[in-house]
Amino acid sequence: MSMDYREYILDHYRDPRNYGRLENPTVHVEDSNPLCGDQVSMDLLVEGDHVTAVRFQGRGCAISQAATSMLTEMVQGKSVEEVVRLGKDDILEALGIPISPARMKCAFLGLRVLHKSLVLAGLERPEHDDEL
Amino acid sequence: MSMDYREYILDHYRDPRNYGRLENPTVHVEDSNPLCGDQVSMDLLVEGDHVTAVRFQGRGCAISQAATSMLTEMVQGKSVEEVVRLGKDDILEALGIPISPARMKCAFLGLRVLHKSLVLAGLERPEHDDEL
Amino acid sequence: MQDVVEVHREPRSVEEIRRDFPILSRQVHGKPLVYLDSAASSQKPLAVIEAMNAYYRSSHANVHRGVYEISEEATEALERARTKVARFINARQSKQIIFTRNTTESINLVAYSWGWANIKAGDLIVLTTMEHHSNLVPWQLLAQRSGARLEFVPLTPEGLLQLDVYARLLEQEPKLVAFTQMSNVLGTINPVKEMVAQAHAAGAVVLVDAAQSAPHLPLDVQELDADFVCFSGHKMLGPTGIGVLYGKRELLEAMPPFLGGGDMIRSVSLRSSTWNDLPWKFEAGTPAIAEAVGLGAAVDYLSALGMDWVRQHERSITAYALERLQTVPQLRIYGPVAEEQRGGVVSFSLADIHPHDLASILDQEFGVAIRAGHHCAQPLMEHLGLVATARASFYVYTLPEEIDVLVQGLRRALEIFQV
Amino acid sequence: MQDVVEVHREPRSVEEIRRDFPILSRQVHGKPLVYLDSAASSQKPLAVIEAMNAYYRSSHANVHRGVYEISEEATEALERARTKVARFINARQSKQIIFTRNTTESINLVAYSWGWANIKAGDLIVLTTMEHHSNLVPWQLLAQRSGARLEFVPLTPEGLLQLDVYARLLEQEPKLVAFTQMSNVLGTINPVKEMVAQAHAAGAVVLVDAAQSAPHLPLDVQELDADFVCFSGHKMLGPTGIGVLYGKRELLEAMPPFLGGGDMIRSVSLRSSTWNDLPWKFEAGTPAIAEAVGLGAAVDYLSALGMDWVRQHERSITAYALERLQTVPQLRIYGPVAEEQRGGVVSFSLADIHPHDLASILDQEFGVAIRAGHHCAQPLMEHLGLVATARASFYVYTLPEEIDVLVQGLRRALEIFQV
Ligand SMILES: Cc1ncc(COP(=O)(O)O)c(C=O)c1O
Ligand SMILES: Cc1ncc(COP(=O)(O)O)c(C=O)c1O
Repeated sequence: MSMDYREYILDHYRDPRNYGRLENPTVHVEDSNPLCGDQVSMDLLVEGDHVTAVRFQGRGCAISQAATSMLTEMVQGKSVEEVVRLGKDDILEALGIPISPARMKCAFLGLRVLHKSLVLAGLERPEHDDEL
Repeated sequence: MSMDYREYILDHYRDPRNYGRLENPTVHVEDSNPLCGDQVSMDLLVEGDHVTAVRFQGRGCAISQAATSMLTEMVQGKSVEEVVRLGKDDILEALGIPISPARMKCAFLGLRVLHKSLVLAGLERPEHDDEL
Repeated sequence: MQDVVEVHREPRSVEEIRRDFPILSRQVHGKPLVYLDSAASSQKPLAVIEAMNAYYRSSHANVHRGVYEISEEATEALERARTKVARFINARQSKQIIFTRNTTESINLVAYSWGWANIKAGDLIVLTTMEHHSNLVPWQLLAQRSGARLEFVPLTPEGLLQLDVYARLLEQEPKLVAFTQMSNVLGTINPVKEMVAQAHAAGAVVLVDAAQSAPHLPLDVQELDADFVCFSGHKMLGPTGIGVLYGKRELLEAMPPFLGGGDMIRSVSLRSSTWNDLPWKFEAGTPAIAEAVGLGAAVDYLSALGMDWVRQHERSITAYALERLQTVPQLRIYGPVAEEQRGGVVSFSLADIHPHDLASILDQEFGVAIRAGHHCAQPLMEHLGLVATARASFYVYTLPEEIDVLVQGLRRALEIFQV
Repeated sequence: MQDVVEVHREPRSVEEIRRDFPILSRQVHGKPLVYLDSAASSQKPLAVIEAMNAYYRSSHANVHRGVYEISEEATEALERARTKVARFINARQSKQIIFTRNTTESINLVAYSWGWANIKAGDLIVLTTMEHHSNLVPWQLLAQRSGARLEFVPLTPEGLLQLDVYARLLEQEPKLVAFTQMSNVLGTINPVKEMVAQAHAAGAVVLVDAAQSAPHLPLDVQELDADFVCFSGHKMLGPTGIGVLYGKRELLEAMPPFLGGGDMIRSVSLRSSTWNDLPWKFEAGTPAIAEAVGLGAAVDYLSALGMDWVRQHERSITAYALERLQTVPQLRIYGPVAEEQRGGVVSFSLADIHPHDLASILDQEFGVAIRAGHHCAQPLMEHLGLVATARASFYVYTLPEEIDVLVQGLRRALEIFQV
């Protein structure tokens, strides 16, 4: 298995979508991967039952930053119901390349931050046992 | 190598010499073997430059108790100079049977107490590095 | 509790099992080794030795932070071992399994981390007089530093806990109750499940020392409902250098870290840090990776035998030993008479022969390895009015013929000591 | 320092040495493994693997308290390993060698035992900004609990300690100074001997983190005169699960125990206990016996090579690596330029490629194992203005050809990232 860094991944890495902060986010969450130090923070604006705006900032590898950038595209403008359902498979599908076990934590860092945000906003139950 | 329990060892074990306490000892020291719990306490009476009386009490195996009993016979009435020089070889010679490595600590328990006593009585320098 | 597939296997004969243990074919003093000291440390089957061997030969690297193949393999191996141990004791989640060096460190971890955060001056800690030093000294140190009180459940003459006194001590609402599931001296198996329930009703947190039980009895931590359970790899066919602390999730989450350093942090700045998730919060520095792999192989081996079989085998060996030992004149056995109340451990004394002398004779003339001494349980020895006992203990590889050699040796010792 | 007999042996070729390490002949992703992560954990020679193997197959038993043959053999093996380690670092006595799990536990032992007894509110502890988390977090925990202050010796742009600041901090009369002998990120070798002397003149106790130096440099604790020296077996050809704390005798004697339990006591009653002699006072519970045997074999192996040879070999490999890496465009190397100021560790970054991505590419396309990340030194990363670096590190088995493969891989990464 070889992780090949496709052009679109490098593109998201070098030119991340929805990068930055929101003025009045519903929720702001930061997290890091304790094993490598990669960081992601995310702002969500929830209006009614939709996520109307999302921004992220981060430092880290191409995988973690591109995956988060892609994730924000999936979140933007979607219903809370849809966003809550976003999971690992969606990330892996978006990345579209094989991810080695050690890099899974990178791929899912943004997702972890997203779900922490949803929990904090009271839109999702904390799922203690889910290892993101 | 087999440690054979000769008759004289059993004799010292069952009928220890110089057993008991002194009324006014110059020094009283107790010690135990942390690894097996064997105990020996010793009273010495030093008059002038001679050890004029010695008594011991103890609980433990035939080797530790017989060796201590034999040791008190070597001490009794000897000059301090002679007593200070008593060492491991004297014990092993007195026991007269091969002692396995694990039992060395048993054989030398009484000797350890003797030298602690001499140090306490100011008759000997503490020899930190000697492992009795 | 074990894999269903494994439990239903054809039971193997003890002779066959013995072939898995290379050391059992060695000689000492010209006689075949008769190893009757498994309660101190068990021997290791080839499967355990080879698992570690293979790990070092093909997959060793530091874990968790490596992005390359062999580091991923090593991490996988470590975490798979954790999952195996979790399943072996039926823990809900593998993150409840913290790897330590041994039972002793597991207990100290709780005493330092949970203890410092929760035990205050005047608080009561309840122990028993049959505890191993490892489940006693850590609480003494904590009591001395915090000003907490220690009280002890005493024993009946037979060596059972006085459960009425236990109930009365619980009325004083202790913060912590800590006791062993099986005595390493008397063999007594304590009624842990009932004792835990009573302690919980009284509001106490419960730590169970499973050093002697995890290797020998089916162990289901959810059924026992204990808050902390501690045991050692080396007593259950596994390697030295690894032990286990199982804890309830909420307690472990709430506890401050014990050792600080690499791997247990989330982020570090010069003056403060935040902590990693369970179980790594409690595993500072490079873990005992190969040892975890070995322990994983050991629980696989035990699961394949089936812990019910293990218990059954030891019951019958113990029954045989009790019967045969009673034929030796002037031999006194300590501990419960009822077989179902004791594990595969028999302590005894013989005439006025000191246990050390007995052990030397058995070793040198018969190749028999027994333990002699206070067995790290001096307060229990005090209770028995002894300085030391002789102790024979059994495991999956013990044969009735080995008991016969022991008995022969004891008779010879009587001769030598002219009793 | 080493056995005279061994040092004068004919030096062996690196190719020959490599044959002693089974893992070095394995493939990853279809390519020969190029292992450049020895600073995280070294590989193990057959001599070490086989020593543990043989121990389990023929001499395993619990130590210290056994009166029978195999327990005597096991005790002997453990204590002989202690003597070997003592000789390896030129400790005056083997009782100054305390076996722990790893460097991290060694440092925590000092922080808990010596620290709790000696550090009071307002006391100053001096560290450096290049410390590994394991030599930082234990002191943060101690400072938080005791109210002590932490101050840090900063680095020059090149990655050397600012020794003028160190001297000024010493004027504040710290109680403790703790620093690494070699940075695991920058490779910087600190002038330990001078720093210890200055700290002693200021009345401080000194702990040296030798996790990176003990495996790679001739180490003479009497010459350095440090009060405590800590290192890990797994980084110096030895097994996981064992580390060392060396301490000066008077300090160790005066320190209260750390972990309580079996083996570390002299006598125990229900409410109080007295402690065993050194080193056992600090070794509670069943020790990592097989691991000590393995570590003994590891120091034998290193002594046979000669630590001067080891240092020399790594110097030349490092010089070669620095030279070759400089040919890669957009590659930036961190740490001292002068070769004699650095060990066999090179941290670098390449263009805007994150070290994790670099490590993945090197692993998957070239079989090269390097480390990527913060290397458990986040404050140092902060100082460098980075989240992570890539790091290649070398040992006795590293060949120049392996550096060539690394460089080839780095060029390929530039292509993939279209830099
Ligand atoms: C300088 C330094 N100190 C301490 C440590 C911690 O070593 P261990 O994980 O073996 O406890 C390391 C190893 O990563 C190190 O490089
Ligand atoms: C009941 C009991 N608790 C604790 C221990 C300590 O185990 P370890 O020495 O592996 O820490 C033992 C083993 O001797 C034991 O039998």
